[in-house]
Amino acid sequence: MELQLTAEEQEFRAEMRDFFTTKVSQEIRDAVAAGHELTREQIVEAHQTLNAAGLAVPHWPEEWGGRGWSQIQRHIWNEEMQAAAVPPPLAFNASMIGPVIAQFGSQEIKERFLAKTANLDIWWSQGFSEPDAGSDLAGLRTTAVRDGDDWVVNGQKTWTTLGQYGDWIFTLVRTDPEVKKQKGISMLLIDMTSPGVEVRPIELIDGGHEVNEVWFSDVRVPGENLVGEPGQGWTMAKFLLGNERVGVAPVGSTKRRLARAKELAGEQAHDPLTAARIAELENELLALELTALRVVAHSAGSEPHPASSVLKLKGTELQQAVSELLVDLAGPGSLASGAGDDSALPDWARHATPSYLNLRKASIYGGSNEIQRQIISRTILGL
Amino acid sequence: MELQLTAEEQEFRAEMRDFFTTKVSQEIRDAVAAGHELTREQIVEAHQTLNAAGLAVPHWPEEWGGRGWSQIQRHIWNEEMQAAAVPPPLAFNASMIGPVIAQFGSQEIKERFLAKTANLDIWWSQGFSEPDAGSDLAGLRTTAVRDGDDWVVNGQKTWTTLGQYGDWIFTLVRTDPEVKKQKGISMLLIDMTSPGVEVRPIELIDGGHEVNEVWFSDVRVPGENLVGEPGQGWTMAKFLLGNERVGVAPVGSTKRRLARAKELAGEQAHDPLTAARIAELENELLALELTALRVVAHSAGSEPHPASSVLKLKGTELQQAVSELLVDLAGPGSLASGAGDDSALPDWARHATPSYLNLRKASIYGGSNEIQRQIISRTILGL
Amino acid sequence: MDFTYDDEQDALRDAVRGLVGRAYSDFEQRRQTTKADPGFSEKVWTQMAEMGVLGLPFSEDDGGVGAGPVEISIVAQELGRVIAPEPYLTSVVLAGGLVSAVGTTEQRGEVLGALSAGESVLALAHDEPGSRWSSSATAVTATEEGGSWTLSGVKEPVVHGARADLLVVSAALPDGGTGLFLVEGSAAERTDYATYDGGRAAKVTFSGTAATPLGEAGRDVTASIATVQDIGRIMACNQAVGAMEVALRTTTEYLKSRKQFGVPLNTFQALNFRAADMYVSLELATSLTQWATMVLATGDAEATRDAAHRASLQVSRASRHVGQEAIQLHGGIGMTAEYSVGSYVSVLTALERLLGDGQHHLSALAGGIGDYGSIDPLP
Amino acid sequence: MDFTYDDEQDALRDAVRGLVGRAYSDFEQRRQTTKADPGFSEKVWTQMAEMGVLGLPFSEDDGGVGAGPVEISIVAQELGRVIAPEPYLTSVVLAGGLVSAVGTTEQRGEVLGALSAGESVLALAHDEPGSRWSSSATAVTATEEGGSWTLSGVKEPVVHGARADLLVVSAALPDGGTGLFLVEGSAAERTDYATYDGGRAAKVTFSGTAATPLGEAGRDVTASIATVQDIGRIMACNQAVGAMEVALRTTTEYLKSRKQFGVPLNTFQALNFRAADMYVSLELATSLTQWATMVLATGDAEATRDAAHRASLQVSRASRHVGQEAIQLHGGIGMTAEYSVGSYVSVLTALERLLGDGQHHLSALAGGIGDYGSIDPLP
Repeated sequence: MELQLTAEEQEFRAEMRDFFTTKVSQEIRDAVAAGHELTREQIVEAHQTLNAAGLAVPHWPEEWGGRGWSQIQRHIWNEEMQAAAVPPPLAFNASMIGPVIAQFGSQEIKERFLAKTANLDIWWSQGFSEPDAGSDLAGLRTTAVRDGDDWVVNGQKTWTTLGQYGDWIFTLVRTDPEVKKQKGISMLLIDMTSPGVEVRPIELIDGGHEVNEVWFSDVRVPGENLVGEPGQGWTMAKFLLGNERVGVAPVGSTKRRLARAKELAGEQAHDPLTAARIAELENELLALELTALRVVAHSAGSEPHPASSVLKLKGTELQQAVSELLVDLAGPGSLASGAGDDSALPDWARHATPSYLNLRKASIYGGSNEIQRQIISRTILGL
Repeated sequence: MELQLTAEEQEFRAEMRDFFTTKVSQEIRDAVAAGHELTREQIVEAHQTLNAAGLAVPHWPEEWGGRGWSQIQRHIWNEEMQAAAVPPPLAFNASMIGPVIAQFGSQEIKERFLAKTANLDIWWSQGFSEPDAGSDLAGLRTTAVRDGDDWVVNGQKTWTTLGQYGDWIFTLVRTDPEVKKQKGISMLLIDMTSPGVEVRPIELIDGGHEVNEVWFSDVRVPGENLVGEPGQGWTMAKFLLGNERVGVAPVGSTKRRLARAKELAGEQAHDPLTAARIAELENELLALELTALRVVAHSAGSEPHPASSVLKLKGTELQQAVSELLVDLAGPGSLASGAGDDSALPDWARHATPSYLNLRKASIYGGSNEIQRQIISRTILGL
Repeated sequence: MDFTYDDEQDALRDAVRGLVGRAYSDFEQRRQTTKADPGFSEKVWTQMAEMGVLGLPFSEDDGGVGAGPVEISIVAQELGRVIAPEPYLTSVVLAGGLVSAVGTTEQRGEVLGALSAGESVLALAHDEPGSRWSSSATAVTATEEGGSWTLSGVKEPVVHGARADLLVVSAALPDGGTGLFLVEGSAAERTDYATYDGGRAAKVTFSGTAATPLGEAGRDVTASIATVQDIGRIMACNQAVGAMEVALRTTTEYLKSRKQFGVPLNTFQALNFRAADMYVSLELATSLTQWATMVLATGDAEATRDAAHRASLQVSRASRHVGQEAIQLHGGIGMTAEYSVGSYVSVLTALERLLGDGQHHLSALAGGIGDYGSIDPLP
Repeated sequence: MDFTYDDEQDALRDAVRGLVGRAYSDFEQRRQTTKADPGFSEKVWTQMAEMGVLGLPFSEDDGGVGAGPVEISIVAQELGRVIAPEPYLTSVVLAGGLVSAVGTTEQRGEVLGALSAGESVLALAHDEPGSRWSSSATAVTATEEGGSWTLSGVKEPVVHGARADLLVVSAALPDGGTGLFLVEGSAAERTDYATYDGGRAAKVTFSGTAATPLGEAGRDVTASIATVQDIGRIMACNQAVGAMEVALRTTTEYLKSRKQFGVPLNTFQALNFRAADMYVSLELATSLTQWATMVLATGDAEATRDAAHRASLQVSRASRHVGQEAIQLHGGIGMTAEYSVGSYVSVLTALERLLGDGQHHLSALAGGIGDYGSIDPLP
């Protein structure tokens, strides 16, 4: 039991803090801090700034750009990045398909994709969810049928975040309808410029367009674009979703937003009920951060610690609670969500409610909080 | 839509208020207000005071002492009684077996029991729950086997509240093990002085002895003590538990306790967090009271309004929340639960925690809050 | 004490439900209406006028119908059920309510007559940047010169301020206090924009803009503003109750019909129990809202103030609970603009911010707990 | 940064778990022990002394073992797991801690040596009727005459005050501030009674009772009392974490084994999800408690104050949540004194009231939110 970081860890932290606060575009970081949507160009620029310094995919195998860091180093990297309002490396590339290819792909497919994936030269989209599958991912219906060397894909994916920017999409497809549903699923990489791929925007309740439907009509995909073996898709999906969950408690960014809320609160921070609400949120966030550190310390290998479900569950609840606090601080001015920069109301107050509404998704996507409770009660509590 | 009570209702309310605050023993009312346990004698005295004035069983059929009141009159009666810290008529008599006998019993059994039940000349105990049945009441195992004119009863009941004071016990017993479980149940009245009846106290976590186990070993019960027909027990139980739920939101007594908490809070009531907590509780209690009035207004006949589950659920939550508030107001002095009257700490502070612990039962007994949620989701929401 | 509606009230409900139901019970119609300016249907507004709904609160002498709070609450509930985008609350209840409360006989007849007839849309320009549901104005000031009044300063957000034919504007008076003024919509500088609930609001700038005092010139009407805000709060609660009722029903229907893991969602007890808790929140909020409406009908302003705080607090808690759970129990589809439930949540969120959020009302109530022992809801 | 225990610490845990497990892992033994006076087992106390556990916090010069907060926290967790009734927290951590903090060399050697050896039970007489976890004394006053000190006034509740051989008493000093005094237990008038958590407490009355100043006579030691209270808070959190862990495990085992409606209770998803939420509360509370223990180990009193508030707040929330749900998920049996889980809830309830409830700590934290931007847990 030791609170202190080692001298090396402290040095590492200082290094990260310095990089994130001085080397990443201030304009982009200001946009993140203000809660604005980033453009594709901004996301690519920030990602490539990180990758150039070896900070985009530090958790990958070292031969593909990884850094061989300890868990605590990864944690510090992540927290400092979030604290500095640096947009994290695009998750579809860095946390999802990259690690899957590195773990399950052939040497040929690794060489073809990993460097470009690390540098966001290819923008990946995720093609997992389907309209009738929701939390029951294994019930997916998009089919890939072998035709010569190719696969012919038909079906529909949905909730494809930022799919409008995607160059390629990694998909779970049903390649064998005869076997148990999990066993007939494969992981197929599809060029989104292929004929028959169509991306349709979904408008969300905050008025934004961050998610999409992706339709596949007789899309021909070369056989070499299958990752691993046919039928291995479910294993890869579990591996990938496990990765997703570990980094999913957005502690650093929520802390940053809460600290900002205190500044923005002005006089309201002296109201005892508001002050108590902030203090309680800060305390829960601290408890969450410390829990993340405990989970990090106990995580071994690539299997996610079961307690990472706690991080997802509580992390999204607190993320949502802070966004709700901001709406309340904004008061009547929060109605003016569509006002432009000539508004007499501050930017943050106008953005507060769309952000609050948008973040209702946090407890649904990436394994809903009901799924997390299920994991906790089954895996941890044995119920 | 009309807020005002009619002139008659206002007069009725004044009459009730006057009676409860002047005609019922002040000593008993003080004990109730202080949250002390009442003796058997005190409960009987208060009950008989009410019955002498026709206020113990107003909801019974008029020929057996009922008053033919409107629902709103019954509501006023109940609220004024609680507000005045008058112990309500013993529920086992007034709300449970009395109405069952009046509804289902033969003329003979009515004449034998109803007047004495109304006047608490007979103290009834309830013999429903069993150790292995819990919320699954229909799974009960106590058997009554016909032997000549008698029934011979064997088995065990539990959670028999104030069973130590009981003269008679009304029981659900299995008279036919061959049929579907609900259909083999009958309602049998048993003299607790019969050979083979044994009452064993159960100590609760607050140190009190209000509940008991009741054991039956070859207890002979005359055939005439069966209410209605064999196999009709489940119908009667549902009738009875429905009655139980209607009056089960203890709005008046919780309001009284909350008002008392404000007095006892002293300086602490000026703490903004405490004041907000009290204001929020008051508001929820008001909402609950108004909901009770709405339910009352829409209740027809003897079937409980399904929304009465809301009353039980929220009513017990608020009852518990007010008891928790009192512990918090009592602070470190609340530890002194076993101190006598020579303590330097006030009586209410010493009683706060046992009362809080005891009231954890409120959301378990009489149809747990999980059962209430089940009723709401099934019966009201159709889920 | 009676929580039931009489036959005439039931008939009113049926009529309003029929009207707005035809317009919006298909959610896509509501969505298309809010996408296009002015964010509501002029046709529905006219129909409401024809039905007499817009004139409900105003006396017959003023061109209205002279109905009571219960009738208005029925309209609010029905508008809430389909989250109708028409500015009933802001134009009729608030702006119209203030004209009714402080206008001269002549002003009342003219303005309320046109409002009741659907010929003139009113907006209340009261909120100012940084203000939090106050009853007074500070950022917009009124100046008198030779019997003529002008206004200067910015009001924002002004709900449907750009569409409004006539603005009811609060302003700080030269000798202190807050006055109300009428300004032709076109006389002010207005920047229109959409709000997240599907409505519209505007920044309204006055720069020495000519204005007509509402009622007696120079009189402080802060108390009247506060009273009308209380009425608005109670009607907002009724609207929210209608919206929550449908949000819950939509959710339970979804739970019954949507399958996951091969079974309907209502196979999962944890979800059903959460729906049950939503029902509890809704019932409690409904009770307090109906009660507050009846308190308002007694005409006691002080009791109405208290009741408005109480209903608003309970509805705030319920709106957040029911709204957040409605989306969560739907899952992803609840996040989309094409499906109804998210818009219900947006509207509930906006309704709470219009006239004071839960904490605003809780603070007011917490300050008064020492003034009484317990609350008796029946006078 | 390291959240793991080293081998020696694991060995200490095993030893303590073995000792108190033998005594109390059968809950009936705990129940019988708390029923009979003095409410704990003198035998277990002696065994704890023999194992060196009672002397853990004190320096070897003072007859102790000289271990750190982490070791003491391990003991507290293990006592919490079986809700051992021995007065470790009040006698060793609090009363002993104050002797260690302010006593003279001679007093430390004498008092702490006997305490460590299990020969003398200490009690801290600090709470006064009406006080709320203050660090100072007002109701009991100290008077000096010719170099001799006497105390007057009432302390209540004094945990295990009647059994204590020696009382550490706080008192208002003649020249202001609060001093500490040693008083032979038998020299005070003591009324013993049971407390709802199975323990004992006393009203202790001083009537010109002779007392020995602890440390320098007449010195204000309010700050030392506050510091030792913070240490006590962190150890109370550790004890609560141990108790919650077992309360949760007892609950999940019950859900797995108990049948209703013909199936085990863990067939019901709503119950399982609530157990999952209990786990979340427990994990968060555990994290903050372990962190606070490490902050304490750094020796920074100001940081420890803050950490004690934070851990106490989180543990308060968790204790109520886990405790209340543990009974509810059990149903009726959870209400009975014969079954363990209710006693766990009683102990959790008492632990929170010993040194400050959640709101007490929240208020302290809320007052300081303006002093920093965000919290960095790693120095």
